Formats: sequence, C-alpha cells, structure tokens
Amino acid sequence: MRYLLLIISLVLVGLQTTSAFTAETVTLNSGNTAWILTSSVLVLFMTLPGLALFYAGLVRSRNIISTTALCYGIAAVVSIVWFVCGYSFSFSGEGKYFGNFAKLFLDGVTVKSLSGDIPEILFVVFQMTFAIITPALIVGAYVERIRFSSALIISVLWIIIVYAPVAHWVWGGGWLAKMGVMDFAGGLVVHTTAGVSAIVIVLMLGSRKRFPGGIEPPHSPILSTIGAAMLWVGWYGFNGGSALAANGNAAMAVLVTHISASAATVTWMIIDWSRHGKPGIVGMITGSIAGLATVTPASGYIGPMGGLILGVLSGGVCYYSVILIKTKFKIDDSLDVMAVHGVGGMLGTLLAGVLATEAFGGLGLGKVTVGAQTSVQIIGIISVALISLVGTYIICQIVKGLGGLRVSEKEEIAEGLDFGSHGEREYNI
Amino acid sequence: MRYLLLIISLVLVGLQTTSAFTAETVTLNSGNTAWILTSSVLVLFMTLPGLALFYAGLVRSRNIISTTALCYGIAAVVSIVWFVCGYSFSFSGEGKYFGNFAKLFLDGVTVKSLSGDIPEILFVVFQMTFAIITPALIVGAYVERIRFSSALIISVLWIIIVYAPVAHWVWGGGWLAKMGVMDFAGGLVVHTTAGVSAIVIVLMLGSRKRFPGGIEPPHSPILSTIGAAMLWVGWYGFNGGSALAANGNAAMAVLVTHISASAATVTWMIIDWSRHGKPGIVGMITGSIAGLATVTPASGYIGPMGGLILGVLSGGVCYYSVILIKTKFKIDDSLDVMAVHGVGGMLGTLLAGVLATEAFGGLGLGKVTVGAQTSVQIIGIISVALISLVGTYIICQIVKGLGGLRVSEKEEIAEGLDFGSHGEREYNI
Amino acid sequence: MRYLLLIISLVLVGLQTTSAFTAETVTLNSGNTAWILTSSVLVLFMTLPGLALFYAGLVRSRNIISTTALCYGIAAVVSIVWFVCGYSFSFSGEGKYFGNFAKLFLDGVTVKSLSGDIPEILFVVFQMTFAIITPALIVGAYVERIRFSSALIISVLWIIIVYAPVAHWVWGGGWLAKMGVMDFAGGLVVHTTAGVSAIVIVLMLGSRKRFPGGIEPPHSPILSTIGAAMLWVGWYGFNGGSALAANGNAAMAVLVTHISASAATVTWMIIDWSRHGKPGIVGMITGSIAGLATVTPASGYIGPMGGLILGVLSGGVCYYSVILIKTKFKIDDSLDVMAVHGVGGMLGTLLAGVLATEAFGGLGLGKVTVGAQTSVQIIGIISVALISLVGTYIICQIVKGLGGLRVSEKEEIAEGLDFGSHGEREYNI
Amino acid sequence: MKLITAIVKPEQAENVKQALNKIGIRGITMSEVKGYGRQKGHTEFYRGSEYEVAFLPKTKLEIAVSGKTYKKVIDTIQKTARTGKIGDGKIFVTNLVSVVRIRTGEKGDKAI
Amino acid sequence: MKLITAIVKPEQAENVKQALNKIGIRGITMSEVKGYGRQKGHTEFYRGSEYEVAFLPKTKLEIAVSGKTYKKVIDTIQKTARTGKIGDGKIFVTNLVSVVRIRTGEKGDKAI
Amino acid sequence: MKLITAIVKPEQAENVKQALNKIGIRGITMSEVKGYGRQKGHTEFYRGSEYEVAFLPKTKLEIAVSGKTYKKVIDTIQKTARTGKIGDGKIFVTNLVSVVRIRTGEKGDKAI
Ligand SMILES: Nc1ncnc2c1ncn2[C@@H]1O[C@H](COP(=O)(O)OP(=O)(O)O)[C@@H](O)[C@H]1O
Ligand SMILES: Nc1ncnc2c1ncn2[C@@H]1O[C@H](COP(=O)(O)OP(=O)(O)O)[C@@H](O)[C@H]1O
Ligand SMILES: Nc1ncnc2c1ncn2[C@@H]1O[C@H](COP(=O)(O)OP(=O)(O)O)[C@@H](O)[C@H]1O
Repeated sequence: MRYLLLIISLVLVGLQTTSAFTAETVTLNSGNTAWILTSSVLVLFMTLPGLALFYAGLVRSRNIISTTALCYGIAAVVSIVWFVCGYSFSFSGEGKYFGNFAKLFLDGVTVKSLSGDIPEILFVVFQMTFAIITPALIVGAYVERIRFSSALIISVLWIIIVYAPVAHWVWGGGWLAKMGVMDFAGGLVVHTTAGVSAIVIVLMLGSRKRFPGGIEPPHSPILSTIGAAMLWVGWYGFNGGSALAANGNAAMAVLVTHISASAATVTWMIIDWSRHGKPGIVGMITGSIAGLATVTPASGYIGPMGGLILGVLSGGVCYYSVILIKTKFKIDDSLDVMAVHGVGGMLGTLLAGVLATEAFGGLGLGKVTVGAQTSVQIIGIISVALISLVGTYIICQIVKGLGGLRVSEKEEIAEGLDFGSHGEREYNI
Repeated sequence: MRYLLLIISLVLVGLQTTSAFTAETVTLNSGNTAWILTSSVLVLFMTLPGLALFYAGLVRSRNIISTTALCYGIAAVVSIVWFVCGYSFSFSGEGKYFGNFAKLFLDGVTVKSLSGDIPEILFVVFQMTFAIITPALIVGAYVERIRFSSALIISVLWIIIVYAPVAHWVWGGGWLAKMGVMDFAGGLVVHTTAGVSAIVIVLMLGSRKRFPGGIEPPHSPILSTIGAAMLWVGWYGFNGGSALAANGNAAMAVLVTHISASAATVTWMIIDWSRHGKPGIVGMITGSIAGLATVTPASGYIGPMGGLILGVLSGGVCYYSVILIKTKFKIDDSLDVMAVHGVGGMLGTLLAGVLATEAFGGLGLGKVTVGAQTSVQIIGIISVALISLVGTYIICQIVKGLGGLRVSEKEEIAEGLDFGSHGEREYNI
Repeated sequence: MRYLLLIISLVLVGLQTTSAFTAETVTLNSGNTAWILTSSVLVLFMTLPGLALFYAGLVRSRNIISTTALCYGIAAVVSIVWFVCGYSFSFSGEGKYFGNFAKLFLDGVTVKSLSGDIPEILFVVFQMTFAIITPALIVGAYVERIRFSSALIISVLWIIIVYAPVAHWVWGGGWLAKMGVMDFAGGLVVHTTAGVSAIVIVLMLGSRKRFPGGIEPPHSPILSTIGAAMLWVGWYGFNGGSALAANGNAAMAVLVTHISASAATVTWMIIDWSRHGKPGIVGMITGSIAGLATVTPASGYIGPMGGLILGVLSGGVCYYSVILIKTKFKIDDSLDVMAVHGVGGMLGTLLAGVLATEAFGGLGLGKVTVGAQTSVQIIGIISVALISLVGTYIICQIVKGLGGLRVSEKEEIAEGLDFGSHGEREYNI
Repeated sequence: MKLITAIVKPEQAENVKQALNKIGIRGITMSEVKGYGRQKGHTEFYRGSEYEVAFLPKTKLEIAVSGKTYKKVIDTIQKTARTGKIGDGKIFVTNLVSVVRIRTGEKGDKAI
Repeated sequence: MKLITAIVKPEQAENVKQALNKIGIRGITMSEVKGYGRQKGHTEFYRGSEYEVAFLPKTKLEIAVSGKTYKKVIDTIQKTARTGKIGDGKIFVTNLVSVVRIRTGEKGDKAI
Repeated sequence: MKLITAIVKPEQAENVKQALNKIGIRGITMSEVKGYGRQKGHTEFYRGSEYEVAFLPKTKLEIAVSGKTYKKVIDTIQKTARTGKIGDGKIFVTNLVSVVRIRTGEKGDKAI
C-alpha cells in the first residue's frame, strides 16, 4: 500500500512536471517573440543590403549592378522556395537525414502554432532569413562572370539539395543533432556549406579571364565598409537570435560575437600593417567578417574570453587562407568565400567544444568530454563538407547542361555584366 | 455552510479571473512594447534614409540633394505637425469623420497612459512614423521641378486635410472602421492617399520640362537598391508592427509581406526579361516595392498563399500601370507613385477580403461574407480616393496662390535643383 | 474555523504577493531584454556605419577611407578595452570616483547575472556601444591630418582616463550620481566629454594645413545624410534604451528625442535659409544631430513640449557655436564636434532640470527644487568638462612623445590620407 | 583636316549633338570638364563657412572634320550652343596632321 | 614634335599602354571620355521607358612624341587597340609647337 | 594664338590658377586625367593580393592665349606648378587656327 501510494505520487509529480513543462512550452512569450522578430529583420538586413554592398564594393565598377542583382534576386527566389518546400524539408518530421513533405506550402503552420514559446510562423521567418543569406554568401565566389539565370537556378537547387538536408541534420533533429553536434548559429549550416560549395562552383566555372594578373582593385572600399558594418550589426540578430529567446544566453552570444569581430579586425589590421606597412580598410572589414563567421557556431556556448581567442585565431587563419587559395592555389574564389566563411566556420565549429569548457570561461559541456565533443564536431565538419561538395557538383553539372554557366567573353571583358546582363549602368553622373 | 464556502470561493475565483483579465488589458506588456518600439524605429528608417535613397538614385545627378532634402525636410515638419495636432485629429475622440482637439500638443497623453497593452505615447510615435512616410512617398511624383518651400507647405496641409481624416476613418474609429473596412497597415491610409494625391499634384504642377523625350535614366541604380532594401526590411515593422503586439499575428504579417515582396520582385523581373531581354535591377526593386505596398492592407488577415497571389498580381498590375500612366497618358508622375503605391494599395485593399477567407489560407472573415466585405473595401477605396483628390486639389490651389509650385526653368534645366534650391552639389570628387 | 480559513488564505495570498513581487524584481523580463538587445544593435549601428558615413561625407574625397577607418578601428579596439577593463572601471564597486578591478575581463559576470531585470551581460553590451561611439565622435575634430596609430592609442587611453571615470561618476553610482545629477543618456558622459576633448586635441594637433582658406566643401552631402539618418534612427535606441526597459518611459524618451531632432532640423534650416537664401541639406542634418545631442541628457525626464524647446534652442545655439569656434576663434574642430555635441550636450544637461518640471510638461523633479537641481547640473558640467580637459591634455602629451600626432605635410596635402595612411583609394571607377 | 574643340554648357550639349548630326557629322568625342572664365563661379555655404567655387561644369566636344566642312561645323556649334548668357563657352580649332581609323587603318579624310 | 591623341575602347587601353612601353614610350596621359560614332549606342529600359544612350565609354590617350618616332607610335597604337569591330576609335595627330618639362624647365625633345 | 595644355599635380592646380589670374588670364578649362611617366606608380594591397597602379591622378589645364602672351603663360605655369619632384608634369603648346566665343560669335584674339 505504501509502495502504491509512493508510486502514485511519483507518477503524479511526474505528470505535473510534464504538464508544467508543457504549459511553459505552450504559452507565447511576447518578449522572446519581439526579439526574434527583430532578429529576423536583422538577418534579412544582412543580405539586403548588407552583403550586397559588401560584395558590390569589392568588384570592378562595371559589375556592381550584377553583383547586387545576384544577391537581390537570390533573396527573392529562395524566399519562395523556402515557403514552398525548404522549411518542410528542413524542419518537418523526425527523419534522420531529411525532413518530410508534411509542411509543404507551410501546410498546418497557423498563426497559433508555437515553436517553443514563439510562434512557429516566426521560426519559419527567422530560418528563412538564414536560408536567404547562405546562397547569397556564395555569390562572392562567382561574381563578374556567371550568368544571372544560372546563378538563380543553382541557388534554388542548392537550397533543396544541400542546405535543407544540412539544416535538418544539425538543427532539425537529424543525425548530427542526435549526436550532439554544437552549431549555435550556422558554422556548419551556413558557413561550411557556403565555403565548400564556393570552391566547387569556381572550379567548374573557371576563373575570371584576367585572373590573377589583370584584376582591378576593389572599386569602392567605402561601399564594402558600409556593407560590412551592416553585416556586423545584423550579426547581433544572427547569433543573438539563435538563442530563440531574449535572455542571458542571447546577450552572451551577442557579446562574444562582438568581441570576436573586434579581435579579428585588429588582428587582420596588424598583419596587413606589418606586411605592407599600412592598415587598409578592406583588410579591417574582411577581418571583421572572418571573426563573425568563426564565432558563429560557438557563440551560444562560450564566454567572452573564448570570443577573444576565436577572433584572434580567425584573423590569422583566414588571412593566410586567402593567400593560400588565391595566390598559391590560384583558385579564383573571387571574394574569398571559402577562405573567410568556409575556413572560419570550420575553425569555429572545431573549437566550439574546447572553448565551451569552463576552463575557457564557457558555459560548460555537461557530461560530455572535450574529446568526445570535438570528435562529433569533426564528424560534423566532414559530413557537411562532403554533402556540399557532392551536392554542388551535381547541381553545377545540371546547370551546365541547361545552357552554360558563364557570360560571353565580350561581356565579361568589354562591356561588363551590368550592361551585358542587366542592361543598366551605375554612376550616370 | 459548505455550499456557502463553495459559492464564495467560486465568486472569488470569478473575480480573480475577471480582475486578472482586466489586469491583462490594462497592464503594460513589455514584449509587445519592445516590438512596437522596434517597429517605430523600422518605419522611421524606411523614410530616413530608405525612401530618400530609393528616390535619390532614380533622379538625375543634379537633383539628388533636392530629392533627399524633400524627404528629410518633410519628415521634420510633419513630425512637429503630428505632435501639435495630427495625432489629435486622427486618434482623439469618437467622431465619425474627424478626431477632435482634445489631444492637441498631446495633452493628457502621459508616460502612464496605455493604448491596449502598450504605452499610448508609443502608439503616438508608431503612428507618427506612418504620418511621416506618407507625404514623403508623394515626393516621387513631383521631384526635379518643385519648389522646396511649396513641397513643405503642401505636406503640412496635406497631413491635416487628407491624412488625418482618413487615418481617423479607418484606424481612429471613424465611419469606415465602423463599417468594418479591412486595412491592416495602410493600403488606404498610406498608399491610396499617396497615389491619388500624387496624380493630382502632377496635373497641377506639370511635367518636367524634357518629359517624356529628354529624361535621363536613373543616375544610380545602386543607391536606389540600397533604399529599396531598407524599405523591404523596414516593412517588417510597418506591417508586422501593425499587429501592435509581438505574437503570431505579427509574425504572419511579416511572412506574407516578405512572400509578396519576393513574388512581385520575381514577377517584375520576368516581365522585364521577356520584354527587353534583360532583367534590370531597377525593375526588380520596383517590383519589390509594388509587392510590399500591395500586401500592406491585407497583411494581417491573409496566409502565405494569399501573399504569393498578391505578389504575383501586383508585379503584373503595377508594371502595366507604370506604362499606362507614363507612356500612354503621358502623366509625369516621375517616380511612379500612383502606379506602384496607389494602384498597389488599392489592389491589396480590394482583395483583402477575398484572400482573408480560409479558402485562400487566410485567417477567415468571421460572419461577414466575402461579397459584403468586398463592398466595404470598395467603398473604402472610393471614399479615400475622393478625399485625396479633392483635398489635394484645394491644397495645390492654395499653395499656387502663395507663390507658385515650380522652380525656374533655368534652375530645372541648367543648374539643377541641388545647387539652385539648396546651394550644394553632390560628388565633389 | 472560518477565521482560521480566512487567516490562512490571507497569509497565502500575502506570501503569493510577496513572492510574486520578489520574483518580479529578480526575474529576467524578456520584453525589456528584447528592447535593450535591440537598443544595443541600434547604438552600434550609430557608429558602424552611421557616424562613419556622416563624417566621411564631410571631408574631401581623398580622406574618406581614412575617416571611415578611424571610426571602424576605434570601434574595434575600444570594444576590447571595454571587455578587459572599461566595464569594471566604470560600473564595478561603490567607489565615489572610480570603479574597481573586480570585473576585469568581466570576471563573475555570467549568463545568469542580472542587472535590474535584464541580464548583466546585456548591460555590459549596451554600455559598450556607448563607449564605442564616444571616442568615435571625437574623430570629427581631428580628421584629415591625424596619424591613424595615434588616434587609436588616444582612444584607448581616453576610455580609461576620461570616459570610465565620468561614466562611473554619473551612471556607476559615483559622486555625481549621489548628488542626483540628471543625465539620462549621455549629455555629460558622451557629449560633454567628446566636445571638450575635441577642442583639446585640436589645439595640440593644430589645424589642417589649408585651414581656414583652402578647405574644400563636403565632398558628398548625400553620404553624410545617409549617416545622419542612421544616427537619428539609432538614437531611438540610444535614448529609448537608456530607460533600460520597454515601457512608457522608453517611449516618451523616443518621442521627445524625435521632436527635438525635428525642431532643430527646421530651426537650422530656417537660419541657413534666411542667412544664405537657401536651405542646404548639410545644414539640415547638422541641425538634426544638434537636436539629438541636446535632448539626450534630458530625454527621460521631459515631455514633448520640452523636446520642442530643446530642439529650437539647440538649432540656434549650436549654429552660432559653429561660427564662433570655426570662424571667429579659428579653431579647426573640423567637423564641429564641440559646437554640435559639446555645446548641445551641455545645453541639454543645463536645462534638464528646468524642463523636467511639470510646468514644461516634464515628469517632475520630486522634492528637489529647480534651483537645486540646476546647481547640481552645473556642477556636473564643470567637473566633467574639467576632467575631459585635463585627461585629454595628458593623453595628447603622452602620444606626442610616442611619435607625434600628425601625418606628413606631403601626405596631408598631396596624396591624401586614404593612400598615405591606408594604401587605398575610393572611387576606382 | 581640323580638330574642333568646343567648350559648351552641359545642358546645351545634346542640342549641339543633334544639330551636328543633321549636318552629317557622325563622330564626336565628349568629356566633362570644369571651366573658369568671365562667368562668375559661385559661393557655397556649409555650416556657416563660405566656399568659393570658381570652376563650373562644362562639356567639351572634340570633333575631327575635313578641311571643307569645318566652317559649317563651327557655325552650327556656335548657333546651337548659344544661350546668349555669359559662360556659353569657346570653340578652338587646330590643324590635324593626320587621322587614323583604328579598325581599318584608313588615313586622312576617309578615317573621319 | 607631335601630340598623338588616341580614342580607344576602354578594355584595350591596358594593351596599348604595354605595347607603347615596349617601344620605349615612357609618358602617357589618359582620360575617360564618351564617344559617338558609327558604332551604335544602345537602348536602356527602366520601368518600361526607353532611354537612348548615344555616347559610349571610350578612353583617350594623349602622347607627346618626337618627330621621328611618331609614325611608329601611331602604328603600334593602331595595331594593339584594334579588335576589328566597329567602334575601335581614332588616332588624331597635331603638331606641337613646344613642350616643357615642368620639373626642370627643359624644352623640346628632351622634355618628352 | 596658342593652346597651352598643362598636365600638373592636382594639388598644384589651385596655385597655377591663381598665378595665371594675376598675370591677367581670365579663362581656363580644367579636367581630371591620369598620368603615366617617369614617376613610379604604386602598389596597393587588398586581401594579400598586389595591384599595380601605373596611372596617377593629374590635372589638365587648357588655356587659349594670344600669340603675344603665351611665353609668359608657359613661364608662369612652369614656375608655379613646380615642386621639384618627379612627376611635376608637362606643358604642351599647339597652334590655334581659330577661336570663337560662342556667346557673341567673336573670333580670334577678342574671343579669348
Ligand atoms: N582662354 C581660355 N582658355 C581655355 N578655356 C577658356 C578660355 N576662356 C574661356 N574658356 C572656357 O570657356 C568657358 C566660358 O568662358 P566665359 O569667359 O565664362 O564666358 P564666355 O565664353 O561667355 O565669354 C569657361 O568656363 C572655360 O571653360
Ligand atoms: N570625327 C570624329 N571626331 C572626333 N571623334 C570621333 C570622330 N569619329 C569618331 N570619333 C571617336 O571614335 C570613336 C569610334 O568611332 P566609330 O565611328 O564608332 O567607329 P570606328 O572608329 O570603328 O569607325 C567614337 O566613339 C568617337 O569617340
Ligand atoms: N610623352 C608624354 N605624353 C603625354 N603625357 C606625358 C608624357 N610624358 C609625361 N606625361 C605626363 O606628365 C606626367 C608627369 O611625367 P613624369 O615623367 O612622371 O614626370 P616629369 O614630368 O617630372 O618628368 C605624367 O604623369 C603624364 O601625365
């Protein structure tokens, strides 16, 4: 009898806890919702106009409209793909490798559905802004020579074939999530996929005609700086919003993000200064972006000292990666997507476990050992790199078959893609 | 005795619930307040610098300061008018047609006053940002030839004579609100008023001297693209903030807004591509704005499929409206305020009822039939168009009497308005 | 029995209330947290890219990268200083004059620490964005001639020697706070320190070589206008966020900020118009910034009528201060940091007490008399000006000893600082 | 052959081009220049400071013509560029020793 | 001494410069101009409206050369600027009365 | 009449203008050009890559003068544009066949 009572009471407590837990998860928290709405604004702002300007300033002046139009056009088509199937493939169902078809056209996602304590529809929007920026990042690899239509088709296919699976693996409850991979805001999902795919596309597309000898310097460092500043500011929402709440976790993610960006800016600046005698603004902003990309996967797990370490490391590692890829390997990843985002994202993913330990002021790994966690991180990096490589290769083959990847040589060299592909010119002063 | 206790406790519970409920409606919700503060920031950002840049890139380079100064100056003077009387005329009292004088100088609106569960003063600010952008939208109609002082005076009078009454009718509890007109975020109040008034001003002011033959192409498509991107991003606050809460309704408004913008961008791009062989960035961004304006009135009532439909429709309808007004009717609504905002806003208002039905994935119309609702919508459109037409006509007559509407021909053709009206020049490189 | 029940229930209610109350003060408020996260984004945005653009447009085209790099570089290094010691020196401990070393490297500030009802780490971030913008404001004084490295070192020392003490005095519980000085968002901490230090640096550094005769006009009024608009928008977070909550106080701060900016814009415009016959955009935006700086210290205490008064006053006072300092005293405070920020900040601080009275629609001074409060305000202004003067003088002496403050004459006059100091050129069209 | 260089007001350039077109001129090279002359520059004010702007925007047209047509060309330019206000600009004429069409290598009048 | 003025396609300018360098030319002055000629301009469309763009971007190279070398210079420019498509541009040659090197005050051939 | 074309360092242009003004020259046409010469260009680095910038910014001044004054003008330019460092630029002089003032149709010396 006593045992019976005990059991019953335990069950009751259990139920209560459960129901309490359930209750907590089923009420909308307006503060968290406000912050994720804001974060969605910020992440969209990173692409439009942030990234577009960052990239547009780095190309030559005859390709500025083309570069901007690529970012803009990709944002528009990917948004529609996300609504049609991207969200469902990424976040619907319990599949190990893929989402499912249940939420095609956001079927069943109503104004009242919740995801945690924010509206599910808001989670759809927030994730959409990530799906927008990721293929837009890749634009940096193939600017100044790609056919506009091909880039749009590549991006659409890429969301379905590469991005959605990876998002599912890591954030949608897939196999990597189950293994406990740590990727707070997209070191794998965003930066590793973008970086690896960038290299694949470049290898299939070829270099710009005058690469490496005849490339012009960035035509407007200031335009790029405006873009970089917007990216930096927007990253508060990118990493801070990935807490999916307005709390200490979000604030800490924002702080470490900012510290990493600052440290990487200073590091890159110092290297430039000591190598060339002068610290250029293009170097400083590139450092910032490296620091931001690198801290992304770790941002919700580490403390400010971890942010500082990642910042300094990323400033150095990405700097020399640019030289390695562009100058040594002569791969025309034109605006250094792999060297800055890919390498940064992988570096941050690799070190997320280590820097999350209390020793480095992180939030701790719970019962997992650093070694075990780091193994999972490495598995994550390799598997995500692999699917990006294979997926993007297949996509390029398809699009090549559909009509080619490049604009004509005349357009590339003589008239520029602004007029050639878009019929417009900037600077009609 | 037991019954008594029971009754008492029930009553108490009842009271508590009631008071809890009452409390809920009279207590400030910090999450909602946070989101509406953010939304106010976003809507102000749409005008400064968003709209200013969007417009400045489309004019010729000698009128860029003039175009920007118009947006900037209007923002400043309208803000003061809003504080002095605009808010009171729009949102004070229960009048059928007009607000009243009770809240002149925001009399009685204290730090503690609430409007729903947000501070009333915040509602004042949020609505102010709408009052700022609406006359600033009209700037697009009359750039490159209007006298700066005349434009400021027109805007001040316009807020009082056109905007405040319409805001009162639709959002301030006036006769259209009582009929149940659906205008979530300003299809009528903002876009229809701006579009119709634009045409009236143009007809009274006349075309630019070289119109249509000698008009230069947009001098900086990139500047306009930056502006358009800011408008897009800010529109999350425009439509999402109009829920006056951080909840599923706000999130859904943001999603449908984004989908409509994307769909309209793609639609406009495809039409341009098929007509001229190339997709220009100016077309793409114009499409975005058309999609954003069109979804505005419907954004809080429809689902994403409704957003897609509105986006596609607006891309097509606004495209041909531009041609109709500019090329066929030869009306120099210079930056297409009527074709993009007016037509878009009316289209969205017209279809809000239909697309709000469950059949289109909307939130439903409750007990009202689609037909009844659509009749109300049509009444709304006609009446708002009418007051805009008459009101703006009267205003133009007044200002014409005060000293004319146009700058001198020499200023318009030779020196440009930047130097002529503002004594400054851009691009001192 | 009934009494017993009543007592028990009352006690229970009491307990509940108490615990509820306690809970309220120690529990994180997600709405407030959301708004301060957003405000941090906004204040960072004010510097990057807001202020950078505002300043970059006002210099000549050969110094645009230099001006931008100064803002950008200072933001990066100051962020690290803030993390290392700035926060601890400003906000740790109960010292009368200085903070302490307890929170070096943010020691002890965890994800769970609260500051009021927001995460302490968020307070760290929000305050960091203020520490970033303040030395960046001073950039305007010394552009077009300072050595990049010297400016970075000056800024680092300045945060420690001038900014941190003042922040501690006014906001960190120091002696001025204890006296009850009113500085809601930085009239003293940000604008007075920046303005006074600006003058000191200019006097030690010297004028630009061609000053006053051969100075070129602002090379891009539009770039400056974009920056000013971003500053205006960001100021919603600067002043509104200083309420540290999403409530009526924040909303009122936003409103009065906006009204002051608008009124100052119009005032400056009218003075320009009547003096030179034309209202220039550079004047309008300068007016806005003057209005924003001036209302800053008072923004949380006054009503909209107070905002209007401050706006009109600042437009006039700052206008003539520019002329006084530049034209009369021939001090080359190049972009008018003292005249706009310093004078504005002091004016607003001086009048904060008066305008906070109910007579001017303010929130009231409680038991303090206007005279008493104003005396405290004056003590605040004098003491903050004094430490800025002395501190900055010492810093300049140190940096002068380290290798000089200026670039070479050849660099200043012939090649420009963009190429000379950064090896880069803007406008490679 | 002559090289005619005309400095005109920017807003008149289109007029001149069209008029030249009508008299059979098929080639023009244009550039933006700044001119200083009898026409006063102007004063700009920024934040209360004066800035003298001595040089005003002008458009330079360069046209290579054969010895026969050059008088007519000068005449046409002078008439269509003229507004009658100070600052209308100048026409300079120099002798051309040789003209080559890069595409074909043709020389002399045929190359124009 | 002659002043050679070449109007070439912008994308050919670098080629020409390098070729001139090889034949010993050490001084060039370059500027961006707009050209109108046999090569058709193009039509741009913005929001459904047509804009005729008659003037295309060209690069102008000015080179002062001694009387002896000028033929070779013309030849080199003509060959390296040539793409064979319409719009390749022109070379104009005028006589130089005098050349001065500002730094030294040297005159004539030595100043080039 | 002569057409004097001076290529000078941009930072010297204002000096030259003022000096010319003093000796009574009332008309100048100015433009931004890029120059290549003995003065070395420079190398820029962006993201670790080198970019050679061969052409440096120069200012071109064109001044039509009467046969009598042109020597004095050349002299003035040479003296005031000079910094003594390499890259100071050149002065080119060509003969003017004719000058027309567009506003009045005046020809020759009166038109200058
Ligand atoms: N002597 C000159 N040499 C070169 N350019 C000149 C000369 N005089 C005038 N110009 C050019 O012609 C333009 C108009 O000349 P200006 O004296 O202002 O008026 P106008 O031609 O009506 O007498 C000037 O802005 C300048 O570009
Ligand atoms: N008569 C001319 N005078 C001055 N410039 C000319 C003349 N004819 C051609 N040009 C310049 O040469 C460029 C090329 O000329 P165009 O007639 O288009 O082709 P092509 O040189 O192949 O015949 C033009 O854009 C213009 O800049
Ligand atoms: N032969 C030339 N033809 C045309 N322009 C020249 C020539 N030589 C020099 N220049 C112009 O003069 C400028 C200065 O010449 P440079 O040889 O660098 O120095 P310096 O004049 O001191 O000898 C060059 O940048 C170029 O614009």
